[in-house]
This record gives sequence, structure tokens and C-alpha cells, in this order.
Amino acid sequence: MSVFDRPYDDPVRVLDEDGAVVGEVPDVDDETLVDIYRQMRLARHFDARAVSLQRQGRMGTYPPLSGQEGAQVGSAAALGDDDWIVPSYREHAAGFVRGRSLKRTLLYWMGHPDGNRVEDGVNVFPVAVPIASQVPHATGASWAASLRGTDEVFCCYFGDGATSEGDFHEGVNFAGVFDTPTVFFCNNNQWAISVPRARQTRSATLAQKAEAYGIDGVQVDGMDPLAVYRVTEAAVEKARDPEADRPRPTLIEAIQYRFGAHTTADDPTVYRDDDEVERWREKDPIPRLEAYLRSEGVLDEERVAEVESAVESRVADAIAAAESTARPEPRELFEHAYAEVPSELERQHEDLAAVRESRGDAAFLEE
Amino acid sequence: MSVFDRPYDDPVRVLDEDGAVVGEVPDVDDETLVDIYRQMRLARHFDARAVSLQRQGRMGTYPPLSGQEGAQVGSAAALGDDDWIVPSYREHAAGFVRGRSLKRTLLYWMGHPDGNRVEDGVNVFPVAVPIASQVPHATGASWAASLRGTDEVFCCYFGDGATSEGDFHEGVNFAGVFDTPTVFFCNNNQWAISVPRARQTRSATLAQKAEAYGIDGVQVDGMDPLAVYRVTEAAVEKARDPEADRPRPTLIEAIQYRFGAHTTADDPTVYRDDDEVERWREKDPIPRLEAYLRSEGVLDEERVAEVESAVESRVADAIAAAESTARPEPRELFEHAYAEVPSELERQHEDLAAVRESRGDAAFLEE
Amino acid sequence: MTETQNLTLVQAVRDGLYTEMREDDDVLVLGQDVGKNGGVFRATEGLFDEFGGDRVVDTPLAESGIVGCAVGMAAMGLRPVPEIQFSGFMYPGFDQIVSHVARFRARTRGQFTVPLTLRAPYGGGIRAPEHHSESKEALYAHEAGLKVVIPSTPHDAKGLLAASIRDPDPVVFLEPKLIYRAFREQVPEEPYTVPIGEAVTRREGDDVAVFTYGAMTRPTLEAAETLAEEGIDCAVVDLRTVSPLDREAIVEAFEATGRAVVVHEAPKTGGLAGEITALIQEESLLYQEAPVGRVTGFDVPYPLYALEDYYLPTAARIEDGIREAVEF
Amino acid sequence: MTETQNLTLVQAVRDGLYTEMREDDDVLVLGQDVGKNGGVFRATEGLFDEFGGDRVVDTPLAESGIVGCAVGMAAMGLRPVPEIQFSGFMYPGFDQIVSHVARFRARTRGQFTVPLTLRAPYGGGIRAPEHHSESKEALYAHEAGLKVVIPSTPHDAKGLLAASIRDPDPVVFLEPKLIYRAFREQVPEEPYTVPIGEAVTRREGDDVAVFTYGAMTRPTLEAAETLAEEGIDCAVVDLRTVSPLDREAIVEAFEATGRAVVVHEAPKTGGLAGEITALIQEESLLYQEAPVGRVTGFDVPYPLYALEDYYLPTAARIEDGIREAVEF
Ligand SMILES: Cc1ncc(C[n+]2csc(CCOP(=O)(O)OP(=O)(O)O)c2C)c(N)n1
Ligand SMILES: Cc1ncc(C[n+]2csc(CCOP(=O)(O)OP(=O)(O)O)c2C)c(N)n1
Ligand SMILES: [Mg+2]
Ligand SMILES: [Mg+2]
Repeated sequence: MSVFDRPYDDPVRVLDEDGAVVGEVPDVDDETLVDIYRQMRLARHFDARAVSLQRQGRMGTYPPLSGQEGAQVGSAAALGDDDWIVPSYREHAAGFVRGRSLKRTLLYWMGHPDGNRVEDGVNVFPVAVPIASQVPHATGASWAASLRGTDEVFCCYFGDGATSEGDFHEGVNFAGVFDTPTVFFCNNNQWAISVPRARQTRSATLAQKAEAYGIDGVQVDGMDPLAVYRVTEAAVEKARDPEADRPRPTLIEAIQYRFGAHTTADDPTVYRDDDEVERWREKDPIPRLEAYLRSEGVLDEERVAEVESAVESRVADAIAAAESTARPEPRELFEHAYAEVPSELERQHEDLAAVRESRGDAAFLEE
Repeated sequence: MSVFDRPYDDPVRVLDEDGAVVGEVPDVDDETLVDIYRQMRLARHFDARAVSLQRQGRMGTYPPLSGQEGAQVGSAAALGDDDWIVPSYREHAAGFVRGRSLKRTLLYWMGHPDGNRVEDGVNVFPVAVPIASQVPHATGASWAASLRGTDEVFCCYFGDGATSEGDFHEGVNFAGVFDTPTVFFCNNNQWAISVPRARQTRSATLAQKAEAYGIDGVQVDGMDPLAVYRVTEAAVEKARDPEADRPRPTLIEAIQYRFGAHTTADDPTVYRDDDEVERWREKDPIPRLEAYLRSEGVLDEERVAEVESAVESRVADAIAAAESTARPEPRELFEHAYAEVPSELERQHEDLAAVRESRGDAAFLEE
Repeated sequence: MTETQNLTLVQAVRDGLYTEMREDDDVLVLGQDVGKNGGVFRATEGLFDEFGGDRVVDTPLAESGIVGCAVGMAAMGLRPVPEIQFSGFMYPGFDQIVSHVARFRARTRGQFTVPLTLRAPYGGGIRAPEHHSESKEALYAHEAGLKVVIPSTPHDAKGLLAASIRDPDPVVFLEPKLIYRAFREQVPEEPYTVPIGEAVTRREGDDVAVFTYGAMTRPTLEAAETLAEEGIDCAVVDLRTVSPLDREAIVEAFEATGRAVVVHEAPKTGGLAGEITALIQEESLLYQEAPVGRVTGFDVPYPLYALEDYYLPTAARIEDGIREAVEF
Repeated sequence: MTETQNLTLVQAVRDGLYTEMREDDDVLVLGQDVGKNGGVFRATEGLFDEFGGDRVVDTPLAESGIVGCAVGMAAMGLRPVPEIQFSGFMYPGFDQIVSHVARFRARTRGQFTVPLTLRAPYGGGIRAPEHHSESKEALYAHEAGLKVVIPSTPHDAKGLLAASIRDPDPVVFLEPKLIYRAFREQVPEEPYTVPIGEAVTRREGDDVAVFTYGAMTRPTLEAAETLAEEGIDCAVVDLRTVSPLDREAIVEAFEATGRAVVVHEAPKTGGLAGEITALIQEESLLYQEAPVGRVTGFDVPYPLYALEDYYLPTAARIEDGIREAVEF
């Protein structure tokens, strides 16, 4: 029986909150399991350091992801090598899994234009800030892949709030109609800034919105990386190699929680209770998987310590590299608006250059 | 049991194609039934005359509604006196039922600005041409009514194609969240110009899109005016006076067919078969209701003839009135952009007036 | 005597909302995070507690829904004040703004009107993520039926907001977030209005008229002070309303000197500086002693913030632009 | 020898699509009713039969979906040519156009590009229902990263469309539907391009330069002929591309006479005539003998069609505008 044949409000589960097995463990080797663990630890540590960089004024506004590692890593790990992700602004962890560098991720939130480049050969779309606007991109990109007969599947991430936007509706509807190889992965972290899930929509689940598009919809415990892996893997498989009547696209609602603020500019204590946060912290994906892997003998104290120190030094290196990246040159501003710089824009560049020449950079930059 | 408690693909029915009773006849007096019949005849005749006016160059592009009278008249007749309709561009018949004049409807399609005014005391929103854009208006207007504690219900019309637009999604979703007294009435006439219903969305029914918003969704035979009446009446009742857990808004999918072209600018033979049209013509709402009313003894040859001639003279009078309406004055252009005409716009008006003064209207109007 | 409070611009916005809501029960605010959270910039702080969830409404995340519902409300006689969280997110609601907000009145010869006030924090300079720094007022100024207001001081912010809410026409009210908290000003506690459509002279001067608005008013005044030391005497006119433009004030200030510069942070091509230049030469070519200078953002997508200081007009660029107009 | 066909503008568009699709398998068209129906103006007639449903795609009724999917396709290397049925329905897709189409390249330093060509019939004058007569090219011209092309002849339509489809940058391609079938012209059967960004002089003249584009080219030429009888000799420059503007051509034509008029059907305030005026006085104030005239649509929502003849610039209004510039 397919993992999709279940009530919308019955989330796929594999591990319970203590890491005990309550569902079918995905059929992967130990290294993959350890890798999922490592990636979650990496993301968690990256997140903490990024928040502290912002506090110290070394980085701009940053959207933390702590609590959401299970959903991001579990899903991204289930994709094939040539598959793509189409992220929002919060999927740093999914990006890391797919090969996006920590350094460029930091540079992005430091406002450096190099942060928006993706490493060559890394199949990750640029960050999309306007909510849900990436959904039709994922549909179109996966549609292109299927027109060209490649095997690529596209996994598109967005939040619970995003499901209210017209672009979510239009993008997923097109995917249903054109039967594109797309996985629509909703990180339902219960909040869209201060607006609770219940205020986004009266539908009992987000998964059931799939009904509107004639595609499969399924809930998963988004803080259980193995459950997420399993359901994503099934969705990817179906997208790549559909059964007769089954639509290729899938809507996955991954139930989870952001432990921290919406962004470093947000104060969640204004709109939500500590109690609620505490309740969700008990579902933390990291100790859950760690407990399971320890019980399976795949992890022990030593390997955990290894992971910890490896993660710390990777993040430290990335921060050092990001912070030592040269400031972008002002001419960058003009170079990429068009393939060739139009004459008027060239003139504008010359004007700027002339002011810099005569006044120096002090005329632009506050100390 | 509520009329909404049924599978999405099980349309509410009252009369079969021959006018035989196959469901619960709404509890209304004979005059109401005859009125529904009369209004359908009026709309059908208006439609034929409008198409011919367009052919003769006496009117611009016009969207015919033949075949859709049952849905429009049945629904509009089920509303209370103070309720509102929020139409698209094709709901002339619903407008007539609510008191919109034939003359102004003609003027609208003749491009006369008076066509966009609604008669005083008539609760009809202006025509909305951008598809689905009226859906959030209906939500907002009905929300305003409920904030003010009035009892008004708003019935919003749109097509099958409209369900693909972001505005449909956003508008209905808001209605669910704010539990507004709105009836979302989808005239699923099987085609959005040349795009068939199946190409709009992969969902098996449009009614089931209600799942996405946590509201009731229901299909109805849209060519059965009594079934439409019944389901609309129930939706209005629920909107006005909801049961405990039941959401106030409802999505109604009225299955129907447009017999004619999308508009007079369209040639449907390019994209659909005559056979299909013929099959649907057998469901024509007018003979169906007529057969039922004759079998009930409510209508006879004489009353039918009476209706016919009354309808013909009403339409003829309206055409005469519309065609004898004075051309709008060019100053109209400038008067209503703002409550007060800004100085620059006043100047623009003066410029135009000066050219007319010196050149005469011949400088503007092709013979 | 009028009581005043020493408020920042964003506090004045909040105060304007508060006093208008108190004055008129038909006024309500709706948008993302405007309720309990008080708005991401705190522009609606405390209003939820004061007026309750029916009048201070957290909406789902959908701009077209927000604007479209506000259209329906306004058509029924309410005075909605929808907030779009950042002006860069007005585009998903653009169809509602252009196709409906701007033309409900004209279409129906005044029978249906939608006197809503669409607020959004706007402009750059706060080290924000992508799409959070737009200044595209020209898009709205090109739409007949809309008024477009951009305050530059706390006092004006409250008064213009009140005027906008009371105005029979829909108003796009863009709040320069760079100066949301840049300075304070005495703002009357009681309700008052500042008229829409009237520019104000922030500095008198005989050599050149500089037209600006919003956050650019401050660096422009700064440039004017610097230039004063060199003996160049700038008049600085804060337009406050960019649609309809205060043509009379623009023409008058221009004709007094025969030289002008327009400063805005929006991209140059198709920005309002072009429109203002055109209207000046249309009305006053014979007075013109120099080309009207344009000191504006560049014709590029707004950059990530490491480059925004180069994108935005600075006092130095404004000075140079003015000097060029004076020395022509 | 080159074979030619005698085509209308809309037939030339169709032919341009056809030849580009034949040349390049990556080109595909998508939109409402573009398939079996061949487009509501027949601009895609026969393409469905020729290239099949994978390359000539009828989409659901959702403009943001159409543009947004085209972004995804283009980013993956296809050359989508989305059609929006009328330019008045581009607004629901405006966020995708502004937030993504215009800036994918800049954001990613050229790593991701979206070389799509967004076609839409545009402009007034055909007795169409509401919202079907928009001319809001200024909105797109204000967006850096977009090119905006508006042909006025069948020959240019095919060549500019081919150039747009092959262009590495996204192009908004607006087709003046008033002249879709107004006249025919010999159009080469084989593929060719007309360069984007180059204006063309449609009529030489020594007294005044008149700049226009799209459907207004014809009444402008008509006005020029009438004025010629009075001894007023107009140069008529068809801009063809409104972003980026052919500044060099504009300046040159202007400086030759010192007088100019800009004609467009878009509303005056914030329209491109203002931008063109500003650039002329920026570059060539010392040549200027008269204010640059603007003969444009009025600052009102486009009216229902009974009044559209008064809204649109006519040869008579254009004549008067030119006369004013010449007699100043
Ligand atoms: C179109 C648009 N509107 C508003 C915003 C401002 N905004 C940024 S994040 C956010 C909430 C998003 O909530 P959700 O989709 O649940 O994602 P999450 O942040 O919880 O991951 C809002 C309103 C935006 N970025 N884009
Ligand atoms: C936003 C928008 N896009 C496109 C159009 C052009 N158009 C007019 S009617 C129509 C089809 C509408 O189909 P449907 O919603 O099923 O309504 P119907 O005409 O069948 O009643 C289209 C595409 C439009 N009016 N508005
Ligand atoms: Mg969320
Ligand atoms: Mg339809």
C-alpha cells in the first residue's frame, strides 16, 4: 500500500519523540542515517552561530531554522543526485544537503551579492523571498525537465503561510494539470510570523488542499527525519516513475515548529507562549534520531563527539571565509541587470564612479 | 440531513431532463415558480436579441448566456430581498432577477458609461471583467456586512476557469477564515473560452475545492433551476444563520453548458463538437421547467404565450430605450476619476474641449 | 492648548491610526501581523488591545486577498486601512490596485467608491533582505484614480494619514521606513489633517529648487546645508503627495530660480523625476537656465544590502547634482 | 531572392512564432486559448497542429501561473513565449514579472537567466470591453532588467519578435491590436531579426521631431502629412523599443530641429513622454526652442468604448500638439 493512501490527518511517522520505532524505517544504509544526523547537527550549529553573528552586528536579518532540521534534511536527503530543490528563504539546511556552501549562505544574509550565486553543479534554485512565488517556478522547471525527457524531480519548499497565496494555488494547479515531476513540500511550522496556522485557513489540514488539484496530499511528522525521508522518497519515486493513474506531483505537509524567532528582527514572545515552545521542543528531531541511532549501535559517544567537532569547525571556517570575502565592487550594481549594459546604465555607472573618484567611499558609507 | 452532506460528485437534482421530479421540490409558491420560468424566458430572449444587435453592429462584443439561465435565475431567485450579487460579466439573467435593468445591461455592452451604474436600491455589484477578481470583493463586502451586524448575504458568481486564478483561492480562503456570509457560485459551463474544464484543473470536481478552505462544497445540476434554487437557498440560510460548527460560506458548483459562443467574438466550432452541444441542449433548463409546470397545471398554453409576448415587448422596449440614450459627453471622461477633478486633469479636459471646439467631433469620431 | 507628544514617524503613523479609529467606527486595519504582533515595524502596536480583533485584523498571507477584501469593504461603506508588510509585496495585489481600487469610482460614475488607504513601509537603506527595499511610487502615480502620499516627518505622517483615511478617494500611503525612527517631532495628540496634494518648502533658497520626498528629504537638506557654506542657496521642496503632484508649487519654486534638481531613490528611468522635469519645461521652459537634474536610484534591480549605500542617492551625490544645475 | 508574404501585423507575429519555433526546439508558447483555438486574435493559429500540445500549450486561467511557470522553464534553458490574452490581464502576473522575470539575472550575477518573451495584445481603439484596452508600457519600462518592445508594422513585428525570443534578456512584447489587421506589408518568409533598442525614422522632416510607437505611429504620420500641406515638416521617429530607449536616436532627431512632440496613448502623467522629455532636456537643453509637447491619453481610467475615441490621441490632437511646438 502506498504511503499516500491514508487520511490527511494521519501523519506518516517512523520514530516517536523518544526515538523508538513506530513505523517503517526507510531502507537506507547506516552512512545515510549518520549523514542525516550530521546534517541536522550542522544546521543547528550554523543556525546558532548565524543568530549570534546577527546579534553582534556582523550579519543582517537572518531567519533561523532550529526545530525544522528534520523536515529539511530528511527531505533533501531523499532526493536523487540530479534532482533540484526550489527553496524559500529558510531552507539553509536543505541547501547544505544539496551542496550549497555555508559560506555563500552566510554571504547572502550578509547582503553580499555572491550569496545569491549557487555553486556550479549544485541543483538549487536561488532563494525566493516573496512568499510562494517560487511555487510556479518549481512547476515550470520540472515541466521543462519532463518536456526534455530528463529524469529530474523538483522539490519545492514553502511555509504554512505560503499556502494562502495565489501563487501556491496557481503553481500547484498547473502541476496537477501538466502532471509535472514536482514535490511540493510545505514546512508547516505552525506560524507565519505572528499568524498561527489556524488563522491561515479553515481547512483542517494543509495536506487536504491537494484535493483541489487532484494530486496526492499527505501529512508527515516533520520533526521525524526518517518519516520525512520516507514520504519524500515515495513522492520522488512517483514523480519520476508514476503509476498509471497516480498523479506525479505530491503535496507534503510536514508538521513541525520553529523553535526560534521568525527572523532575528522578530520577537515571538509577543504572540506565542513559552509553554507551546516547550511542548514542541520535546519533539526535537536531533535527539530523536540520535537516540534511535545509538540504540541501533550506529552512533556512540565517540562518533557523536566527532560529528560535533567536525560541525563546529566547518561552521567556523565558513564564517571566517565569509567575513574575509572582499566587499563587492559598486560596478557589480550595473553589470548584471542585462546581458549587455545599456548605454544609459553605463552612463549612470560613470556618474557613480566620478563621485567616488572625487569624494571617496566615505561619501557613501557610514563609517 | 443537510443538502451539503453528499459526495462532491453527486449533484443535487430536482427535475430530470424531461421535467420529471427526481428530488425534493423547493417549498415555494406557484408565482415564484412561474417567475423563475418567466425570468429564464426573458434572459433567453434578451440573449438572442443581444447577439443579433452585435451582428448588426449595433452593440459591441457581448457574452451570451443561453443554456445558463437555470443556474443564474434559480440562484438569484433564492436570495433574500436585501442580499447582494457580485457578478462576473455573464450574469445578465441573475442581474435582471435582482432588479438590474435590461436597458443598462445593454448600455454596458454598447460601451456606454451609464451601463456600469446600478439602479438605486438594487443590490448588484458592478460587472467584473478580470476573471475571479470579484471573489475577494464578495468576501470583503459580506465581511463588512457581518461586522456591521446586517443580515445581508452575498452571492458571488464566477466561471469554471476562474477557479484557477489566485484571486479565487485568496478570496474563498479569507471567507473561510473570517466565516463570512458568502455564497460562492461557480457557473461551471465546461469551457473557459476554448479551454475545457478538464484542462483547468486535475481535481475531479470543482466542488471539492471547498476542502482547501474548510467550507462546504456541493455540486448541483445547474440546468435544473429548482435544484439550483434549493441548494442556493440552503447556502443562504446557512450564511445568514449558521449552525454551530458549520461554516457560513459555501462553494456551489453548478454544472451547466453555454450553448453559444464565449462572446460574439468567439467561434466555438474551432474547439468543440456540435455533438457535445447537442447533448447538452437536451438538458435545456427552460423546457424542463416548463414541462414540470405544465404537468403541475401551473402553466398552460395561454400563460406560456403571455409570458412570451411580455418578454418580447420588454426586451424590445429596452433596446429602444438603450438605443435612444444620448451619447455620453466627453467631459464624462474626466469627471469621475476622483471625487474632485485635479487641476492637471481639468487642464487636460480643457485641451480636449479646445480641440473639439475648433475641429468639431469629426476630428474624433469615425463616421 | 494642544497637547503634543514627541514621536518618531512610525509612532506618528500609529497615533494617526489610533485617533482615526477612535473618531470613526468605520475605520479598520487589516494585514499580516498587524494584530497581536502590532505590525513588524510596530505601526499598529496596541491597536488590537484597544479596538479588538474585528477592527485590527490579522489576515492570511495573501496580498490580493487583503486588497480585494478591502475593496469589498470600502464599497460597502467601511474605511479599511489595509497594510502591506513591505511595498515590495504590493505586487501580488497589483491587479486589485490597478483594476479595481483605482477605477471603481470612474467605472460607476461615483456610485461605488473605495475610499481605502493602502499603507506600506517603503524604500531602502535599512539593510533589509531582498525585495524589502522597493521604491516604486511611479507605478501608482501612473494610475489615475489613485492618490499617492509619502510623508517625511512625524507631524506630516499623522496628518497626511488622517487626511488619507478621510479622503473620498483611495490613497496609496508609502511610509519611508529608513526614517521610521530616525528622529522625533512634536505631534499633536488630537486628530488633525495635513492636506493631500500640497507640497511644503522645507528650506528657502534663491539659487536652485530641489524637489524631493520621503527619506530623501533628509540627505537633500543636508546637501543644501553643505552647499550653503559654498554660497549655493537651495530651496528644498518636499512634495509629500506624488499624485496628484502639486504642480503650482513646483512651477512657482522653479520659476523663482530657473534651476531645479529632483531627488528620489526610485530608479531613474520612468521615475517621477522625469515627470516633474517634463511638467517644469511644459510650464516654464522660458525660465529654464539649466537642465533639471535628476539624482535618483540607478536603473537596476535593488541590490543586496552590501551595495545599497551605492544605490541610494547620498548627500554627496545630491550636492554634486545640485552643483551641476547651478553651474550649468 | 528572399520570398515574401503579404501579411498583417498579427499574421507577422504568428509567422515570427512559427519560424522561431522551427529554428529552435527550445521555443514554446503557452497561454490561454493559444492551442486549438489559435489565440483569441489568431496569433498562434495553426501552431498547435504544427508543433503539438507540448510546445503550444493551453494553460489554466492564471496569469501568475503562466508567467511563473515560464520563469521556471526559462531558468532551465527553454525559451518560453508566454502569451497574456490582453495586456490588461498582465497585472495578476505582475509580481512574477517585477520580482522574478526582471531580476533573476541581476540577483544571481547572470547565473540564472530567464530569457522569456512575454507577449500581449495591447492598447485601445477596438471597441473592446473594459480592461481590454490598457497601455501601461511605462510600468514595465520602469523595471530594470526588462526590455520592452512595441512594433508598429508587420515587418518589424516579425523581426522584433524573433530578436526578442533570441535575446538573452526577458522582453515584454506588446502588440498594438488596433493595427493587428489594419494593413499588410511584404514580410520575408525566412527568419530575420530587427534589432531591439533601435528606433527608426518613419518620415524625415526639418521642423520638429515627433516620437511615437505602436498604434499611434499611423495617426502621427497622418498628422505629419496634413501639416506638410501647411508647410510644417515633421520628422516621425518610431521608437519600437521603449526600454531601453534609443537615446542616441532621440537626441539626434531632436537636435536637428530643436522641437519635439511625443505621442502615446498611455496616460500622460508618468507615461513615457515625460521620460523622453526629461532625457531630451538633460542632453540637449541648449538646442531646445520649445517645450516638448505631449499628446497622450488622459489621466483617467480607460473608458468604456463609447468614449474611447475621445480618450485616444487622434490625428487632429496630434496636429494641434505639433503646431503648438512649432509655433512656440
Ligand atoms: C508576498 C510576501 N508577502 C509578505 C512577506 C513578508 N513575510 C516574510 S516571511 C512571512 C511569513 C511566512 O510564513 P510561512 O509561509 O509560514 O513561512 P515561515 O516563515 O514560517 O517559514 C511574511 C509575511 C513576503 N516575504 N512575501
Ligand atoms: C484575469 C483575466 N484573464 C483573462 C481574461 C480573458 N478572458 C475573458 S473570459 C475568459 C474565460 C473565462 O472562463 P470561465 O471562468 O469559465 O467563465 P465563462 O466565460 O465560461 O463564463 C478569459 C480567459 C480575463 N477577462 N481576465
Ligand atoms: Mg510558517
Ligand atoms: Mg466557463
